[in-house]
Amino acid sequence: MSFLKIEDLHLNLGEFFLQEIFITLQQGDYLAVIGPTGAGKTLLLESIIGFWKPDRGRIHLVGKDITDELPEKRRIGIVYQDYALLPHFTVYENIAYGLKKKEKEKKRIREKVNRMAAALQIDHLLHRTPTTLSGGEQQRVALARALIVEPKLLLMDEPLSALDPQTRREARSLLRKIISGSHTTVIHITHDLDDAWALANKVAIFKDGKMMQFGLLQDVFHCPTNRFVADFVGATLLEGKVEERKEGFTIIHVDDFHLVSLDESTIGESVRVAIRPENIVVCKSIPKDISAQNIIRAKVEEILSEGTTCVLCLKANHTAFSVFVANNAVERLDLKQNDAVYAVIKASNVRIV
Amino acid sequence: MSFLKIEDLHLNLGEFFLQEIFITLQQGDYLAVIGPTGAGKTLLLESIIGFWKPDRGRIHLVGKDITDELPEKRRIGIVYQDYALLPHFTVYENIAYGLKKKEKEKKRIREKVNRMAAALQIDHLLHRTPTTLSGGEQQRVALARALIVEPKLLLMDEPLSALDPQTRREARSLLRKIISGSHTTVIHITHDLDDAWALANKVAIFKDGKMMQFGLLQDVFHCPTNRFVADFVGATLLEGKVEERKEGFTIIHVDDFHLVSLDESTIGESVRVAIRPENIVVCKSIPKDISAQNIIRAKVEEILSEGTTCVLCLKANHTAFSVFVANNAVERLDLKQNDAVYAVIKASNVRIV
Amino acid sequence: MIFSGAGLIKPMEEMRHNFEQKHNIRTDVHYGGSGEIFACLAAGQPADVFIPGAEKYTDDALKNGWVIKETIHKLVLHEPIIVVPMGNPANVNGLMDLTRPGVKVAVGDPKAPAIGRVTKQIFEKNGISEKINPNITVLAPTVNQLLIYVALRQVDASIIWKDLTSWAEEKGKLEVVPIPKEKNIIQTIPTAVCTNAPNKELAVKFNDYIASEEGMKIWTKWGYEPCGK
Amino acid sequence: MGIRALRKISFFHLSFLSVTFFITLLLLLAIGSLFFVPSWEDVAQNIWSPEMRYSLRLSLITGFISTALVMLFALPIGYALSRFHFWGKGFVKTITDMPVAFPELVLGLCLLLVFGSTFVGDFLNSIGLNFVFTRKGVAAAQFFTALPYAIRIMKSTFDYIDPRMEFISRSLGYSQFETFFNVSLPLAKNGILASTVISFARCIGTFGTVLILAGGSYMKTEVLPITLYLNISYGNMGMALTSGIVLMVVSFLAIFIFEKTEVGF
Amino acid sequence: MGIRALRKISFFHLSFLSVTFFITLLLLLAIGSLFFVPSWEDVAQNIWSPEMRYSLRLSLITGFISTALVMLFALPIGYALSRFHFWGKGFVKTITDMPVAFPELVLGLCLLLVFGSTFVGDFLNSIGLNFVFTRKGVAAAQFFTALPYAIRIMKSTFDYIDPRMEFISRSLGYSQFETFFNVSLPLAKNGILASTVISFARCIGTFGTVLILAGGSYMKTEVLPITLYLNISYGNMGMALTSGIVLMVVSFLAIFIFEKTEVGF
Ligand SMILES: Nc1ncnc2c1ncn2[C@@H]1O[C@H](COP(=O)(O)OP(=O)(O)OP(=O)(O)O)[C@@H](O)[C@H]1O
Ligand SMILES: Nc1ncnc2c1ncn2[C@@H]1O[C@H](COP(=O)(O)OP(=O)(O)OP(=O)(O)O)[C@@H](O)[C@H]1O
Ligand SMILES: [Mg+2]
Ligand SMILES: [Mg+2]
Repeated sequence: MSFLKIEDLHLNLGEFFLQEIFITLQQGDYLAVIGPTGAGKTLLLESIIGFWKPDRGRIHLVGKDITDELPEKRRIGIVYQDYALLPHFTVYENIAYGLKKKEKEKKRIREKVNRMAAALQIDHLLHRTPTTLSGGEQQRVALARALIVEPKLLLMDEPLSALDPQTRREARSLLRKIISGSHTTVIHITHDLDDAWALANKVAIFKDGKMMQFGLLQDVFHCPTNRFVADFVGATLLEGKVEERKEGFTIIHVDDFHLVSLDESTIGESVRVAIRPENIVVCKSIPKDISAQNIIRAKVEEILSEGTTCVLCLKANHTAFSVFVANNAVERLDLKQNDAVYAVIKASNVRIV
Repeated sequence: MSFLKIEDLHLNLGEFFLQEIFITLQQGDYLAVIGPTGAGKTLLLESIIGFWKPDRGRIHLVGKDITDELPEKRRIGIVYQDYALLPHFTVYENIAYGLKKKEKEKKRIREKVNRMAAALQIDHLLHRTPTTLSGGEQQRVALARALIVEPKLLLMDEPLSALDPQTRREARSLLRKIISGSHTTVIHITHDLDDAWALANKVAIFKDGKMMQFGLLQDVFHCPTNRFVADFVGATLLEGKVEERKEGFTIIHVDDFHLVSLDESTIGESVRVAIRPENIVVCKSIPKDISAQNIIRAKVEEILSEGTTCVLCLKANHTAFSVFVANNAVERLDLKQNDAVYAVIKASNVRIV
Repeated sequence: MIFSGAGLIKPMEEMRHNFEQKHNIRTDVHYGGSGEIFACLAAGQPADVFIPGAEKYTDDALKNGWVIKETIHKLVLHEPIIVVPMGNPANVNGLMDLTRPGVKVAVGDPKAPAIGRVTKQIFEKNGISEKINPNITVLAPTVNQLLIYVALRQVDASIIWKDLTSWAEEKGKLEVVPIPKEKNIIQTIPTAVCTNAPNKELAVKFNDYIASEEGMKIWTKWGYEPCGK
Repeated sequence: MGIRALRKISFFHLSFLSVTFFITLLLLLAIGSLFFVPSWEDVAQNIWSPEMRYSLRLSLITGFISTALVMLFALPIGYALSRFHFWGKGFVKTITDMPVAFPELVLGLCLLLVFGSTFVGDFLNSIGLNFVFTRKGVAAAQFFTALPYAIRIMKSTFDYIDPRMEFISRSLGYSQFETFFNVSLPLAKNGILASTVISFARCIGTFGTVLILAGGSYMKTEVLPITLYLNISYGNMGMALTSGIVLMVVSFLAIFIFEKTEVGF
Repeated sequence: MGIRALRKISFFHLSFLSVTFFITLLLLLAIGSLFFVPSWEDVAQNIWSPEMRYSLRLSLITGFISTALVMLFALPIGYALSRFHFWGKGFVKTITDMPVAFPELVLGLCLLLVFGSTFVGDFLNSIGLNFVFTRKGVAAAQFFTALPYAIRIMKSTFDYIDPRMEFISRSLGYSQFETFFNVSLPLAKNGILASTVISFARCIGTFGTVLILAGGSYMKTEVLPITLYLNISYGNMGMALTSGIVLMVVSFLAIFIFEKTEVGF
């Protein structure tokens, strides 16, 4: 039996429709929901928690239909995008509020709150009221409030967005620890793909109220099923035709070159293959003693610098794809625009979608 | 004459002190303010705009002391961390509100608002009220409201935090365009170092109410003056002693090896050198025909994967430092823990601070 | 349950007390302005005895069939007098002075409080209704207002009941200018038993008691003049 | 509310709604019972009498004028009490609340003492503002009766409005006055509505204050509550109750129309 | 407010403050002038009379009880009117506002008609709740006089509270009742304060309603406004004004203490 099952959810808000959402999660799953702003991610969360009544579709939690259940009966934890701390409570009371409902012993409440606050480095703020906190502090209070009740299902709406990279890394590892310890099932909305990489095992991609793809992290990131998802997760999607199959390899004809993949397919079929930019290695000369099956000659069209990393836009005849490298690599290879390079891709990284 | 001059600003909030802030900006400067959460970044902004009255220190704008000026006389634009949209106005009215004060002609207001909204992709939301918007939509409305009045000084508190990577990139280039066009001076608080890289020419780093370092972007990121800043911007800081100077090179003895730097120093002096992790190239064998002066033998202590990138923790005898590479590089070099590698660093990237 | 005009509270309280002792029962007296207790009757509130401040109310009640005609007794006299603020700023010494131009006079509305009708009649009797009209600053619906206006020096003169003046006179707020008997019209305070009295027997007893010799003694004690004969 | 939240009928809803309907029913019964005392011909006939028309008109005119004045004063005062810190604020708050506690008679007396023959009264007289025994006095009496309510409600309303919203408007270059009109007032809409409803109702309903200050003279300073009282004194219950019914109908219509304009946030 | 914002004295501040102080001064003058009408011996003597002590005690007791009851009803009703959508809501809002517009005499008559000899009255009588001409009636009269104000203020207050705050409490497992007590009420603090102040003041100050429903029985249903009225009616203005002054002092103290408990957000 699945833990959470969302079946054909529809929500009509006049100008915006959330439609045909099907999500099934097992206990312990960690789902990252990503998508451009205004895609309906928050609305999905608010539907699950019971803030909105769906126009169609049912939501089942542990086999029970909770679509019409009162919010207080659902026992779902939530971290809101705008924190939504209770302004008349102190930070301590905010964190302890949910706990008090489950745990009657004062001392144990105090202990737990202190432990959680210390882990999130907000223990010096416990006596303050939320309005005097900075953005990141408020966000961690909201996180603590949701985590401390150890809900079976935890929904988080960009819970780390206001944190600096260091605090965010710490919060991530704390999240991982707590969640794996208590077998919590999590739905985590994020704009930071690193959050997804670091925490999630499943990913759902939203756009304009529709779910574009839902599946295991590896599948979605490596085998995006359509151009939007590919672009969004930064993968390159190429159209091709299966030409040959031999020794477990599938050889695909793509525009101007051939690709070798480990995925199976039938000869003659039109397929799409996905390649992640960080799985492509760029060399200036044909590398020796390398196990990769694909070596493609290409030209550097553009070098986009993004802080400490770079995206190389390459073009092999008419096919464009991008490669992701650290700045140092550009320097080391002494890459310049219009240089000729070789893109090296392992067969296992060429995925038929 | 400097455009903005903050002199010895102090703000005492009982539990939190903002102290000894000195900032000088020229017209057209773009200052990125970074620092861990709760460092006092927002308070700095709120002091400049006039929400808080400083306990000590003065703020000068274009030579005029504005410390005691009424907020409406300062003409400073601001994007708040929590957007602070006016709930009784539509999106259109929110964006047009500040403009109406300057521009009387209805038609021109409408034109300008439409253009700005289109650039930020919120033109389909103009008739809505802010409460019905998603987080990222609200943020873009706040951004539009501040940008449209073309203030001489623009303060922005994490203005891109709620946007997905794609929209964020677009917003950045929009920002760059508008700001360079109107010679706006900007103070931009961010947690995303990429924002700083992409936009800023100056950086200020805050911690616990104090400004740890302030200077040009390159200086701060490449020559952090203390460990905290180094850690925060991800650079490695090493202690050493200047042993020799020849041909414009400074040779520094660091613990177990020597480093060659282009920066000047006097022999015998104890110095600290900073190296950015993306400026270190890792090879498995001593590379040939390379112009870099520093080649250090080291051992791979740990490989930390972060989504599409990796941090390699290296150790040369007793000195630890880290290197930043894309995932593909790890794969290409077939790096494993405890492998012996060579770290290659250009002399120009070894900075004496 | 007795409905009584609020101005009669002092003697009423004493008589009620005595009556309770004598018959060993409890009574309730509900005080209010004559108009208000009349309105309570009109609202159908059961009452036993009805003692308003002027005959007019009893007459009206009789017309509506709320009181029993046979039980109407006239109790005590109610004497109108002229009151002026302390020091008599307009130098009013008699009815005729009220007609002097510039004298501000407050009188009761001729149709509303009992004093209003009486005042009008006095003016008519003395043939000054016409001349006084320009001087009338305010037509008040309640007699209390008249007292207040004079005591607070808002008008130069007014005509009110004599029994209302004791405190203000004593405290030096106002002066009394009596109206000679022949020019005056003296009213009486009536009592009557209500038609739908819940305790008709006792009601009749109380009604008689306050009109009796013994009752009259108490009225006199509080400065009222019996009208009996 | 604009939000279409999940609404499963719960015990909570039921209990709160039943309290609401219980009180509504009780009030309805109380209000309605007055309708059945006078006969209908009586009402029909009285309603077109010149006296009734006069007092209805005066009630409406003075009611509107004094409500407008009340709001004109209550808005800045409520705002000042909510936002500014000044010496003696606690005292000012108490003084502006106090008149609510006064029986109308007392408030009337107080106003009479001030506007009567003191220097204030004399001064006002000299600029043509004579409040004693005049129609202006009716409006003045209503004004002071309703003002304390309006101030208190507006203060409490402004307390609930985030001062940062105002600050934002100022940082966009609007002066404090402009901000007050552009931001504070629109955000206080619901509170302004509440205090306008209460002020208007209080204005047309007040009797004692008007009676003492303005005199309550027949067809001169006669507003509906005075008509009611006068006619009770005349023994003319029909007319009295008719004016009561007119008052009810007027207030029902006024309040109903007002409440319809309400908006959610 | 907790915030220590920049405060440069501006024309805006000055103008709003001067309106505030102007009205305060006027009210102060009005209130104060009453103190100078009676002589001090008179007041001193009257203040200790058994009648005064009785009516002061009764005023306080009934005032507190009815204020408590008013709030007990106004909170759920105000909440229901603000949060729930139900059929006939506009009508209910209007009906609960209406009594504000009634002259006290009319409201008293309405209550007398309902609690008098109708089935409602008979039913209440049978369970020992007799409101006509009793001390219970005093509280009942005060209750119905003050309730409409309290409901209206509470509705407007709840309008300003973000329903999401309540939703959060519910999502943490608290029932709607618990949420109401843990979140809605504390957030409505300032509004509750405003309506309590107004209710209490209205309760101890109302005269006409009490007079008609509970009757002005000497030393029985005699509250301070009734003392005032009865004494004026037989010309004892000294006693009347003393009770007026006592009423002022009581309301001043009560309101002052109440207002001191106020908190900012
Ligand atoms: N009450 C509402 N009425 C109408 N439209 C709404 C309402 N609430 C949200 N929307 C619209 O629904 C869309 C999805 O909103 P949602 O908050 O789910 O976006 P999101 O995916 O969470 O975006 P973000 O990443 O910016 O937070 C938005 O375009 C928004 O404008
Ligand atoms: N009104 C206040 N009273 C007391 N302390 C306050 C108040 N406002 C902010 N602080 C404290 O000052 C510190 C700095 O706050 P600030 O909002 O400037 O942080 P920040 O650098 O913007 O952090 P973030 O990145 O999380 O937004 C915080 O620790 C906060 O708790
Ligand atoms: Mg969202
Ligand atoms: Mg901040």
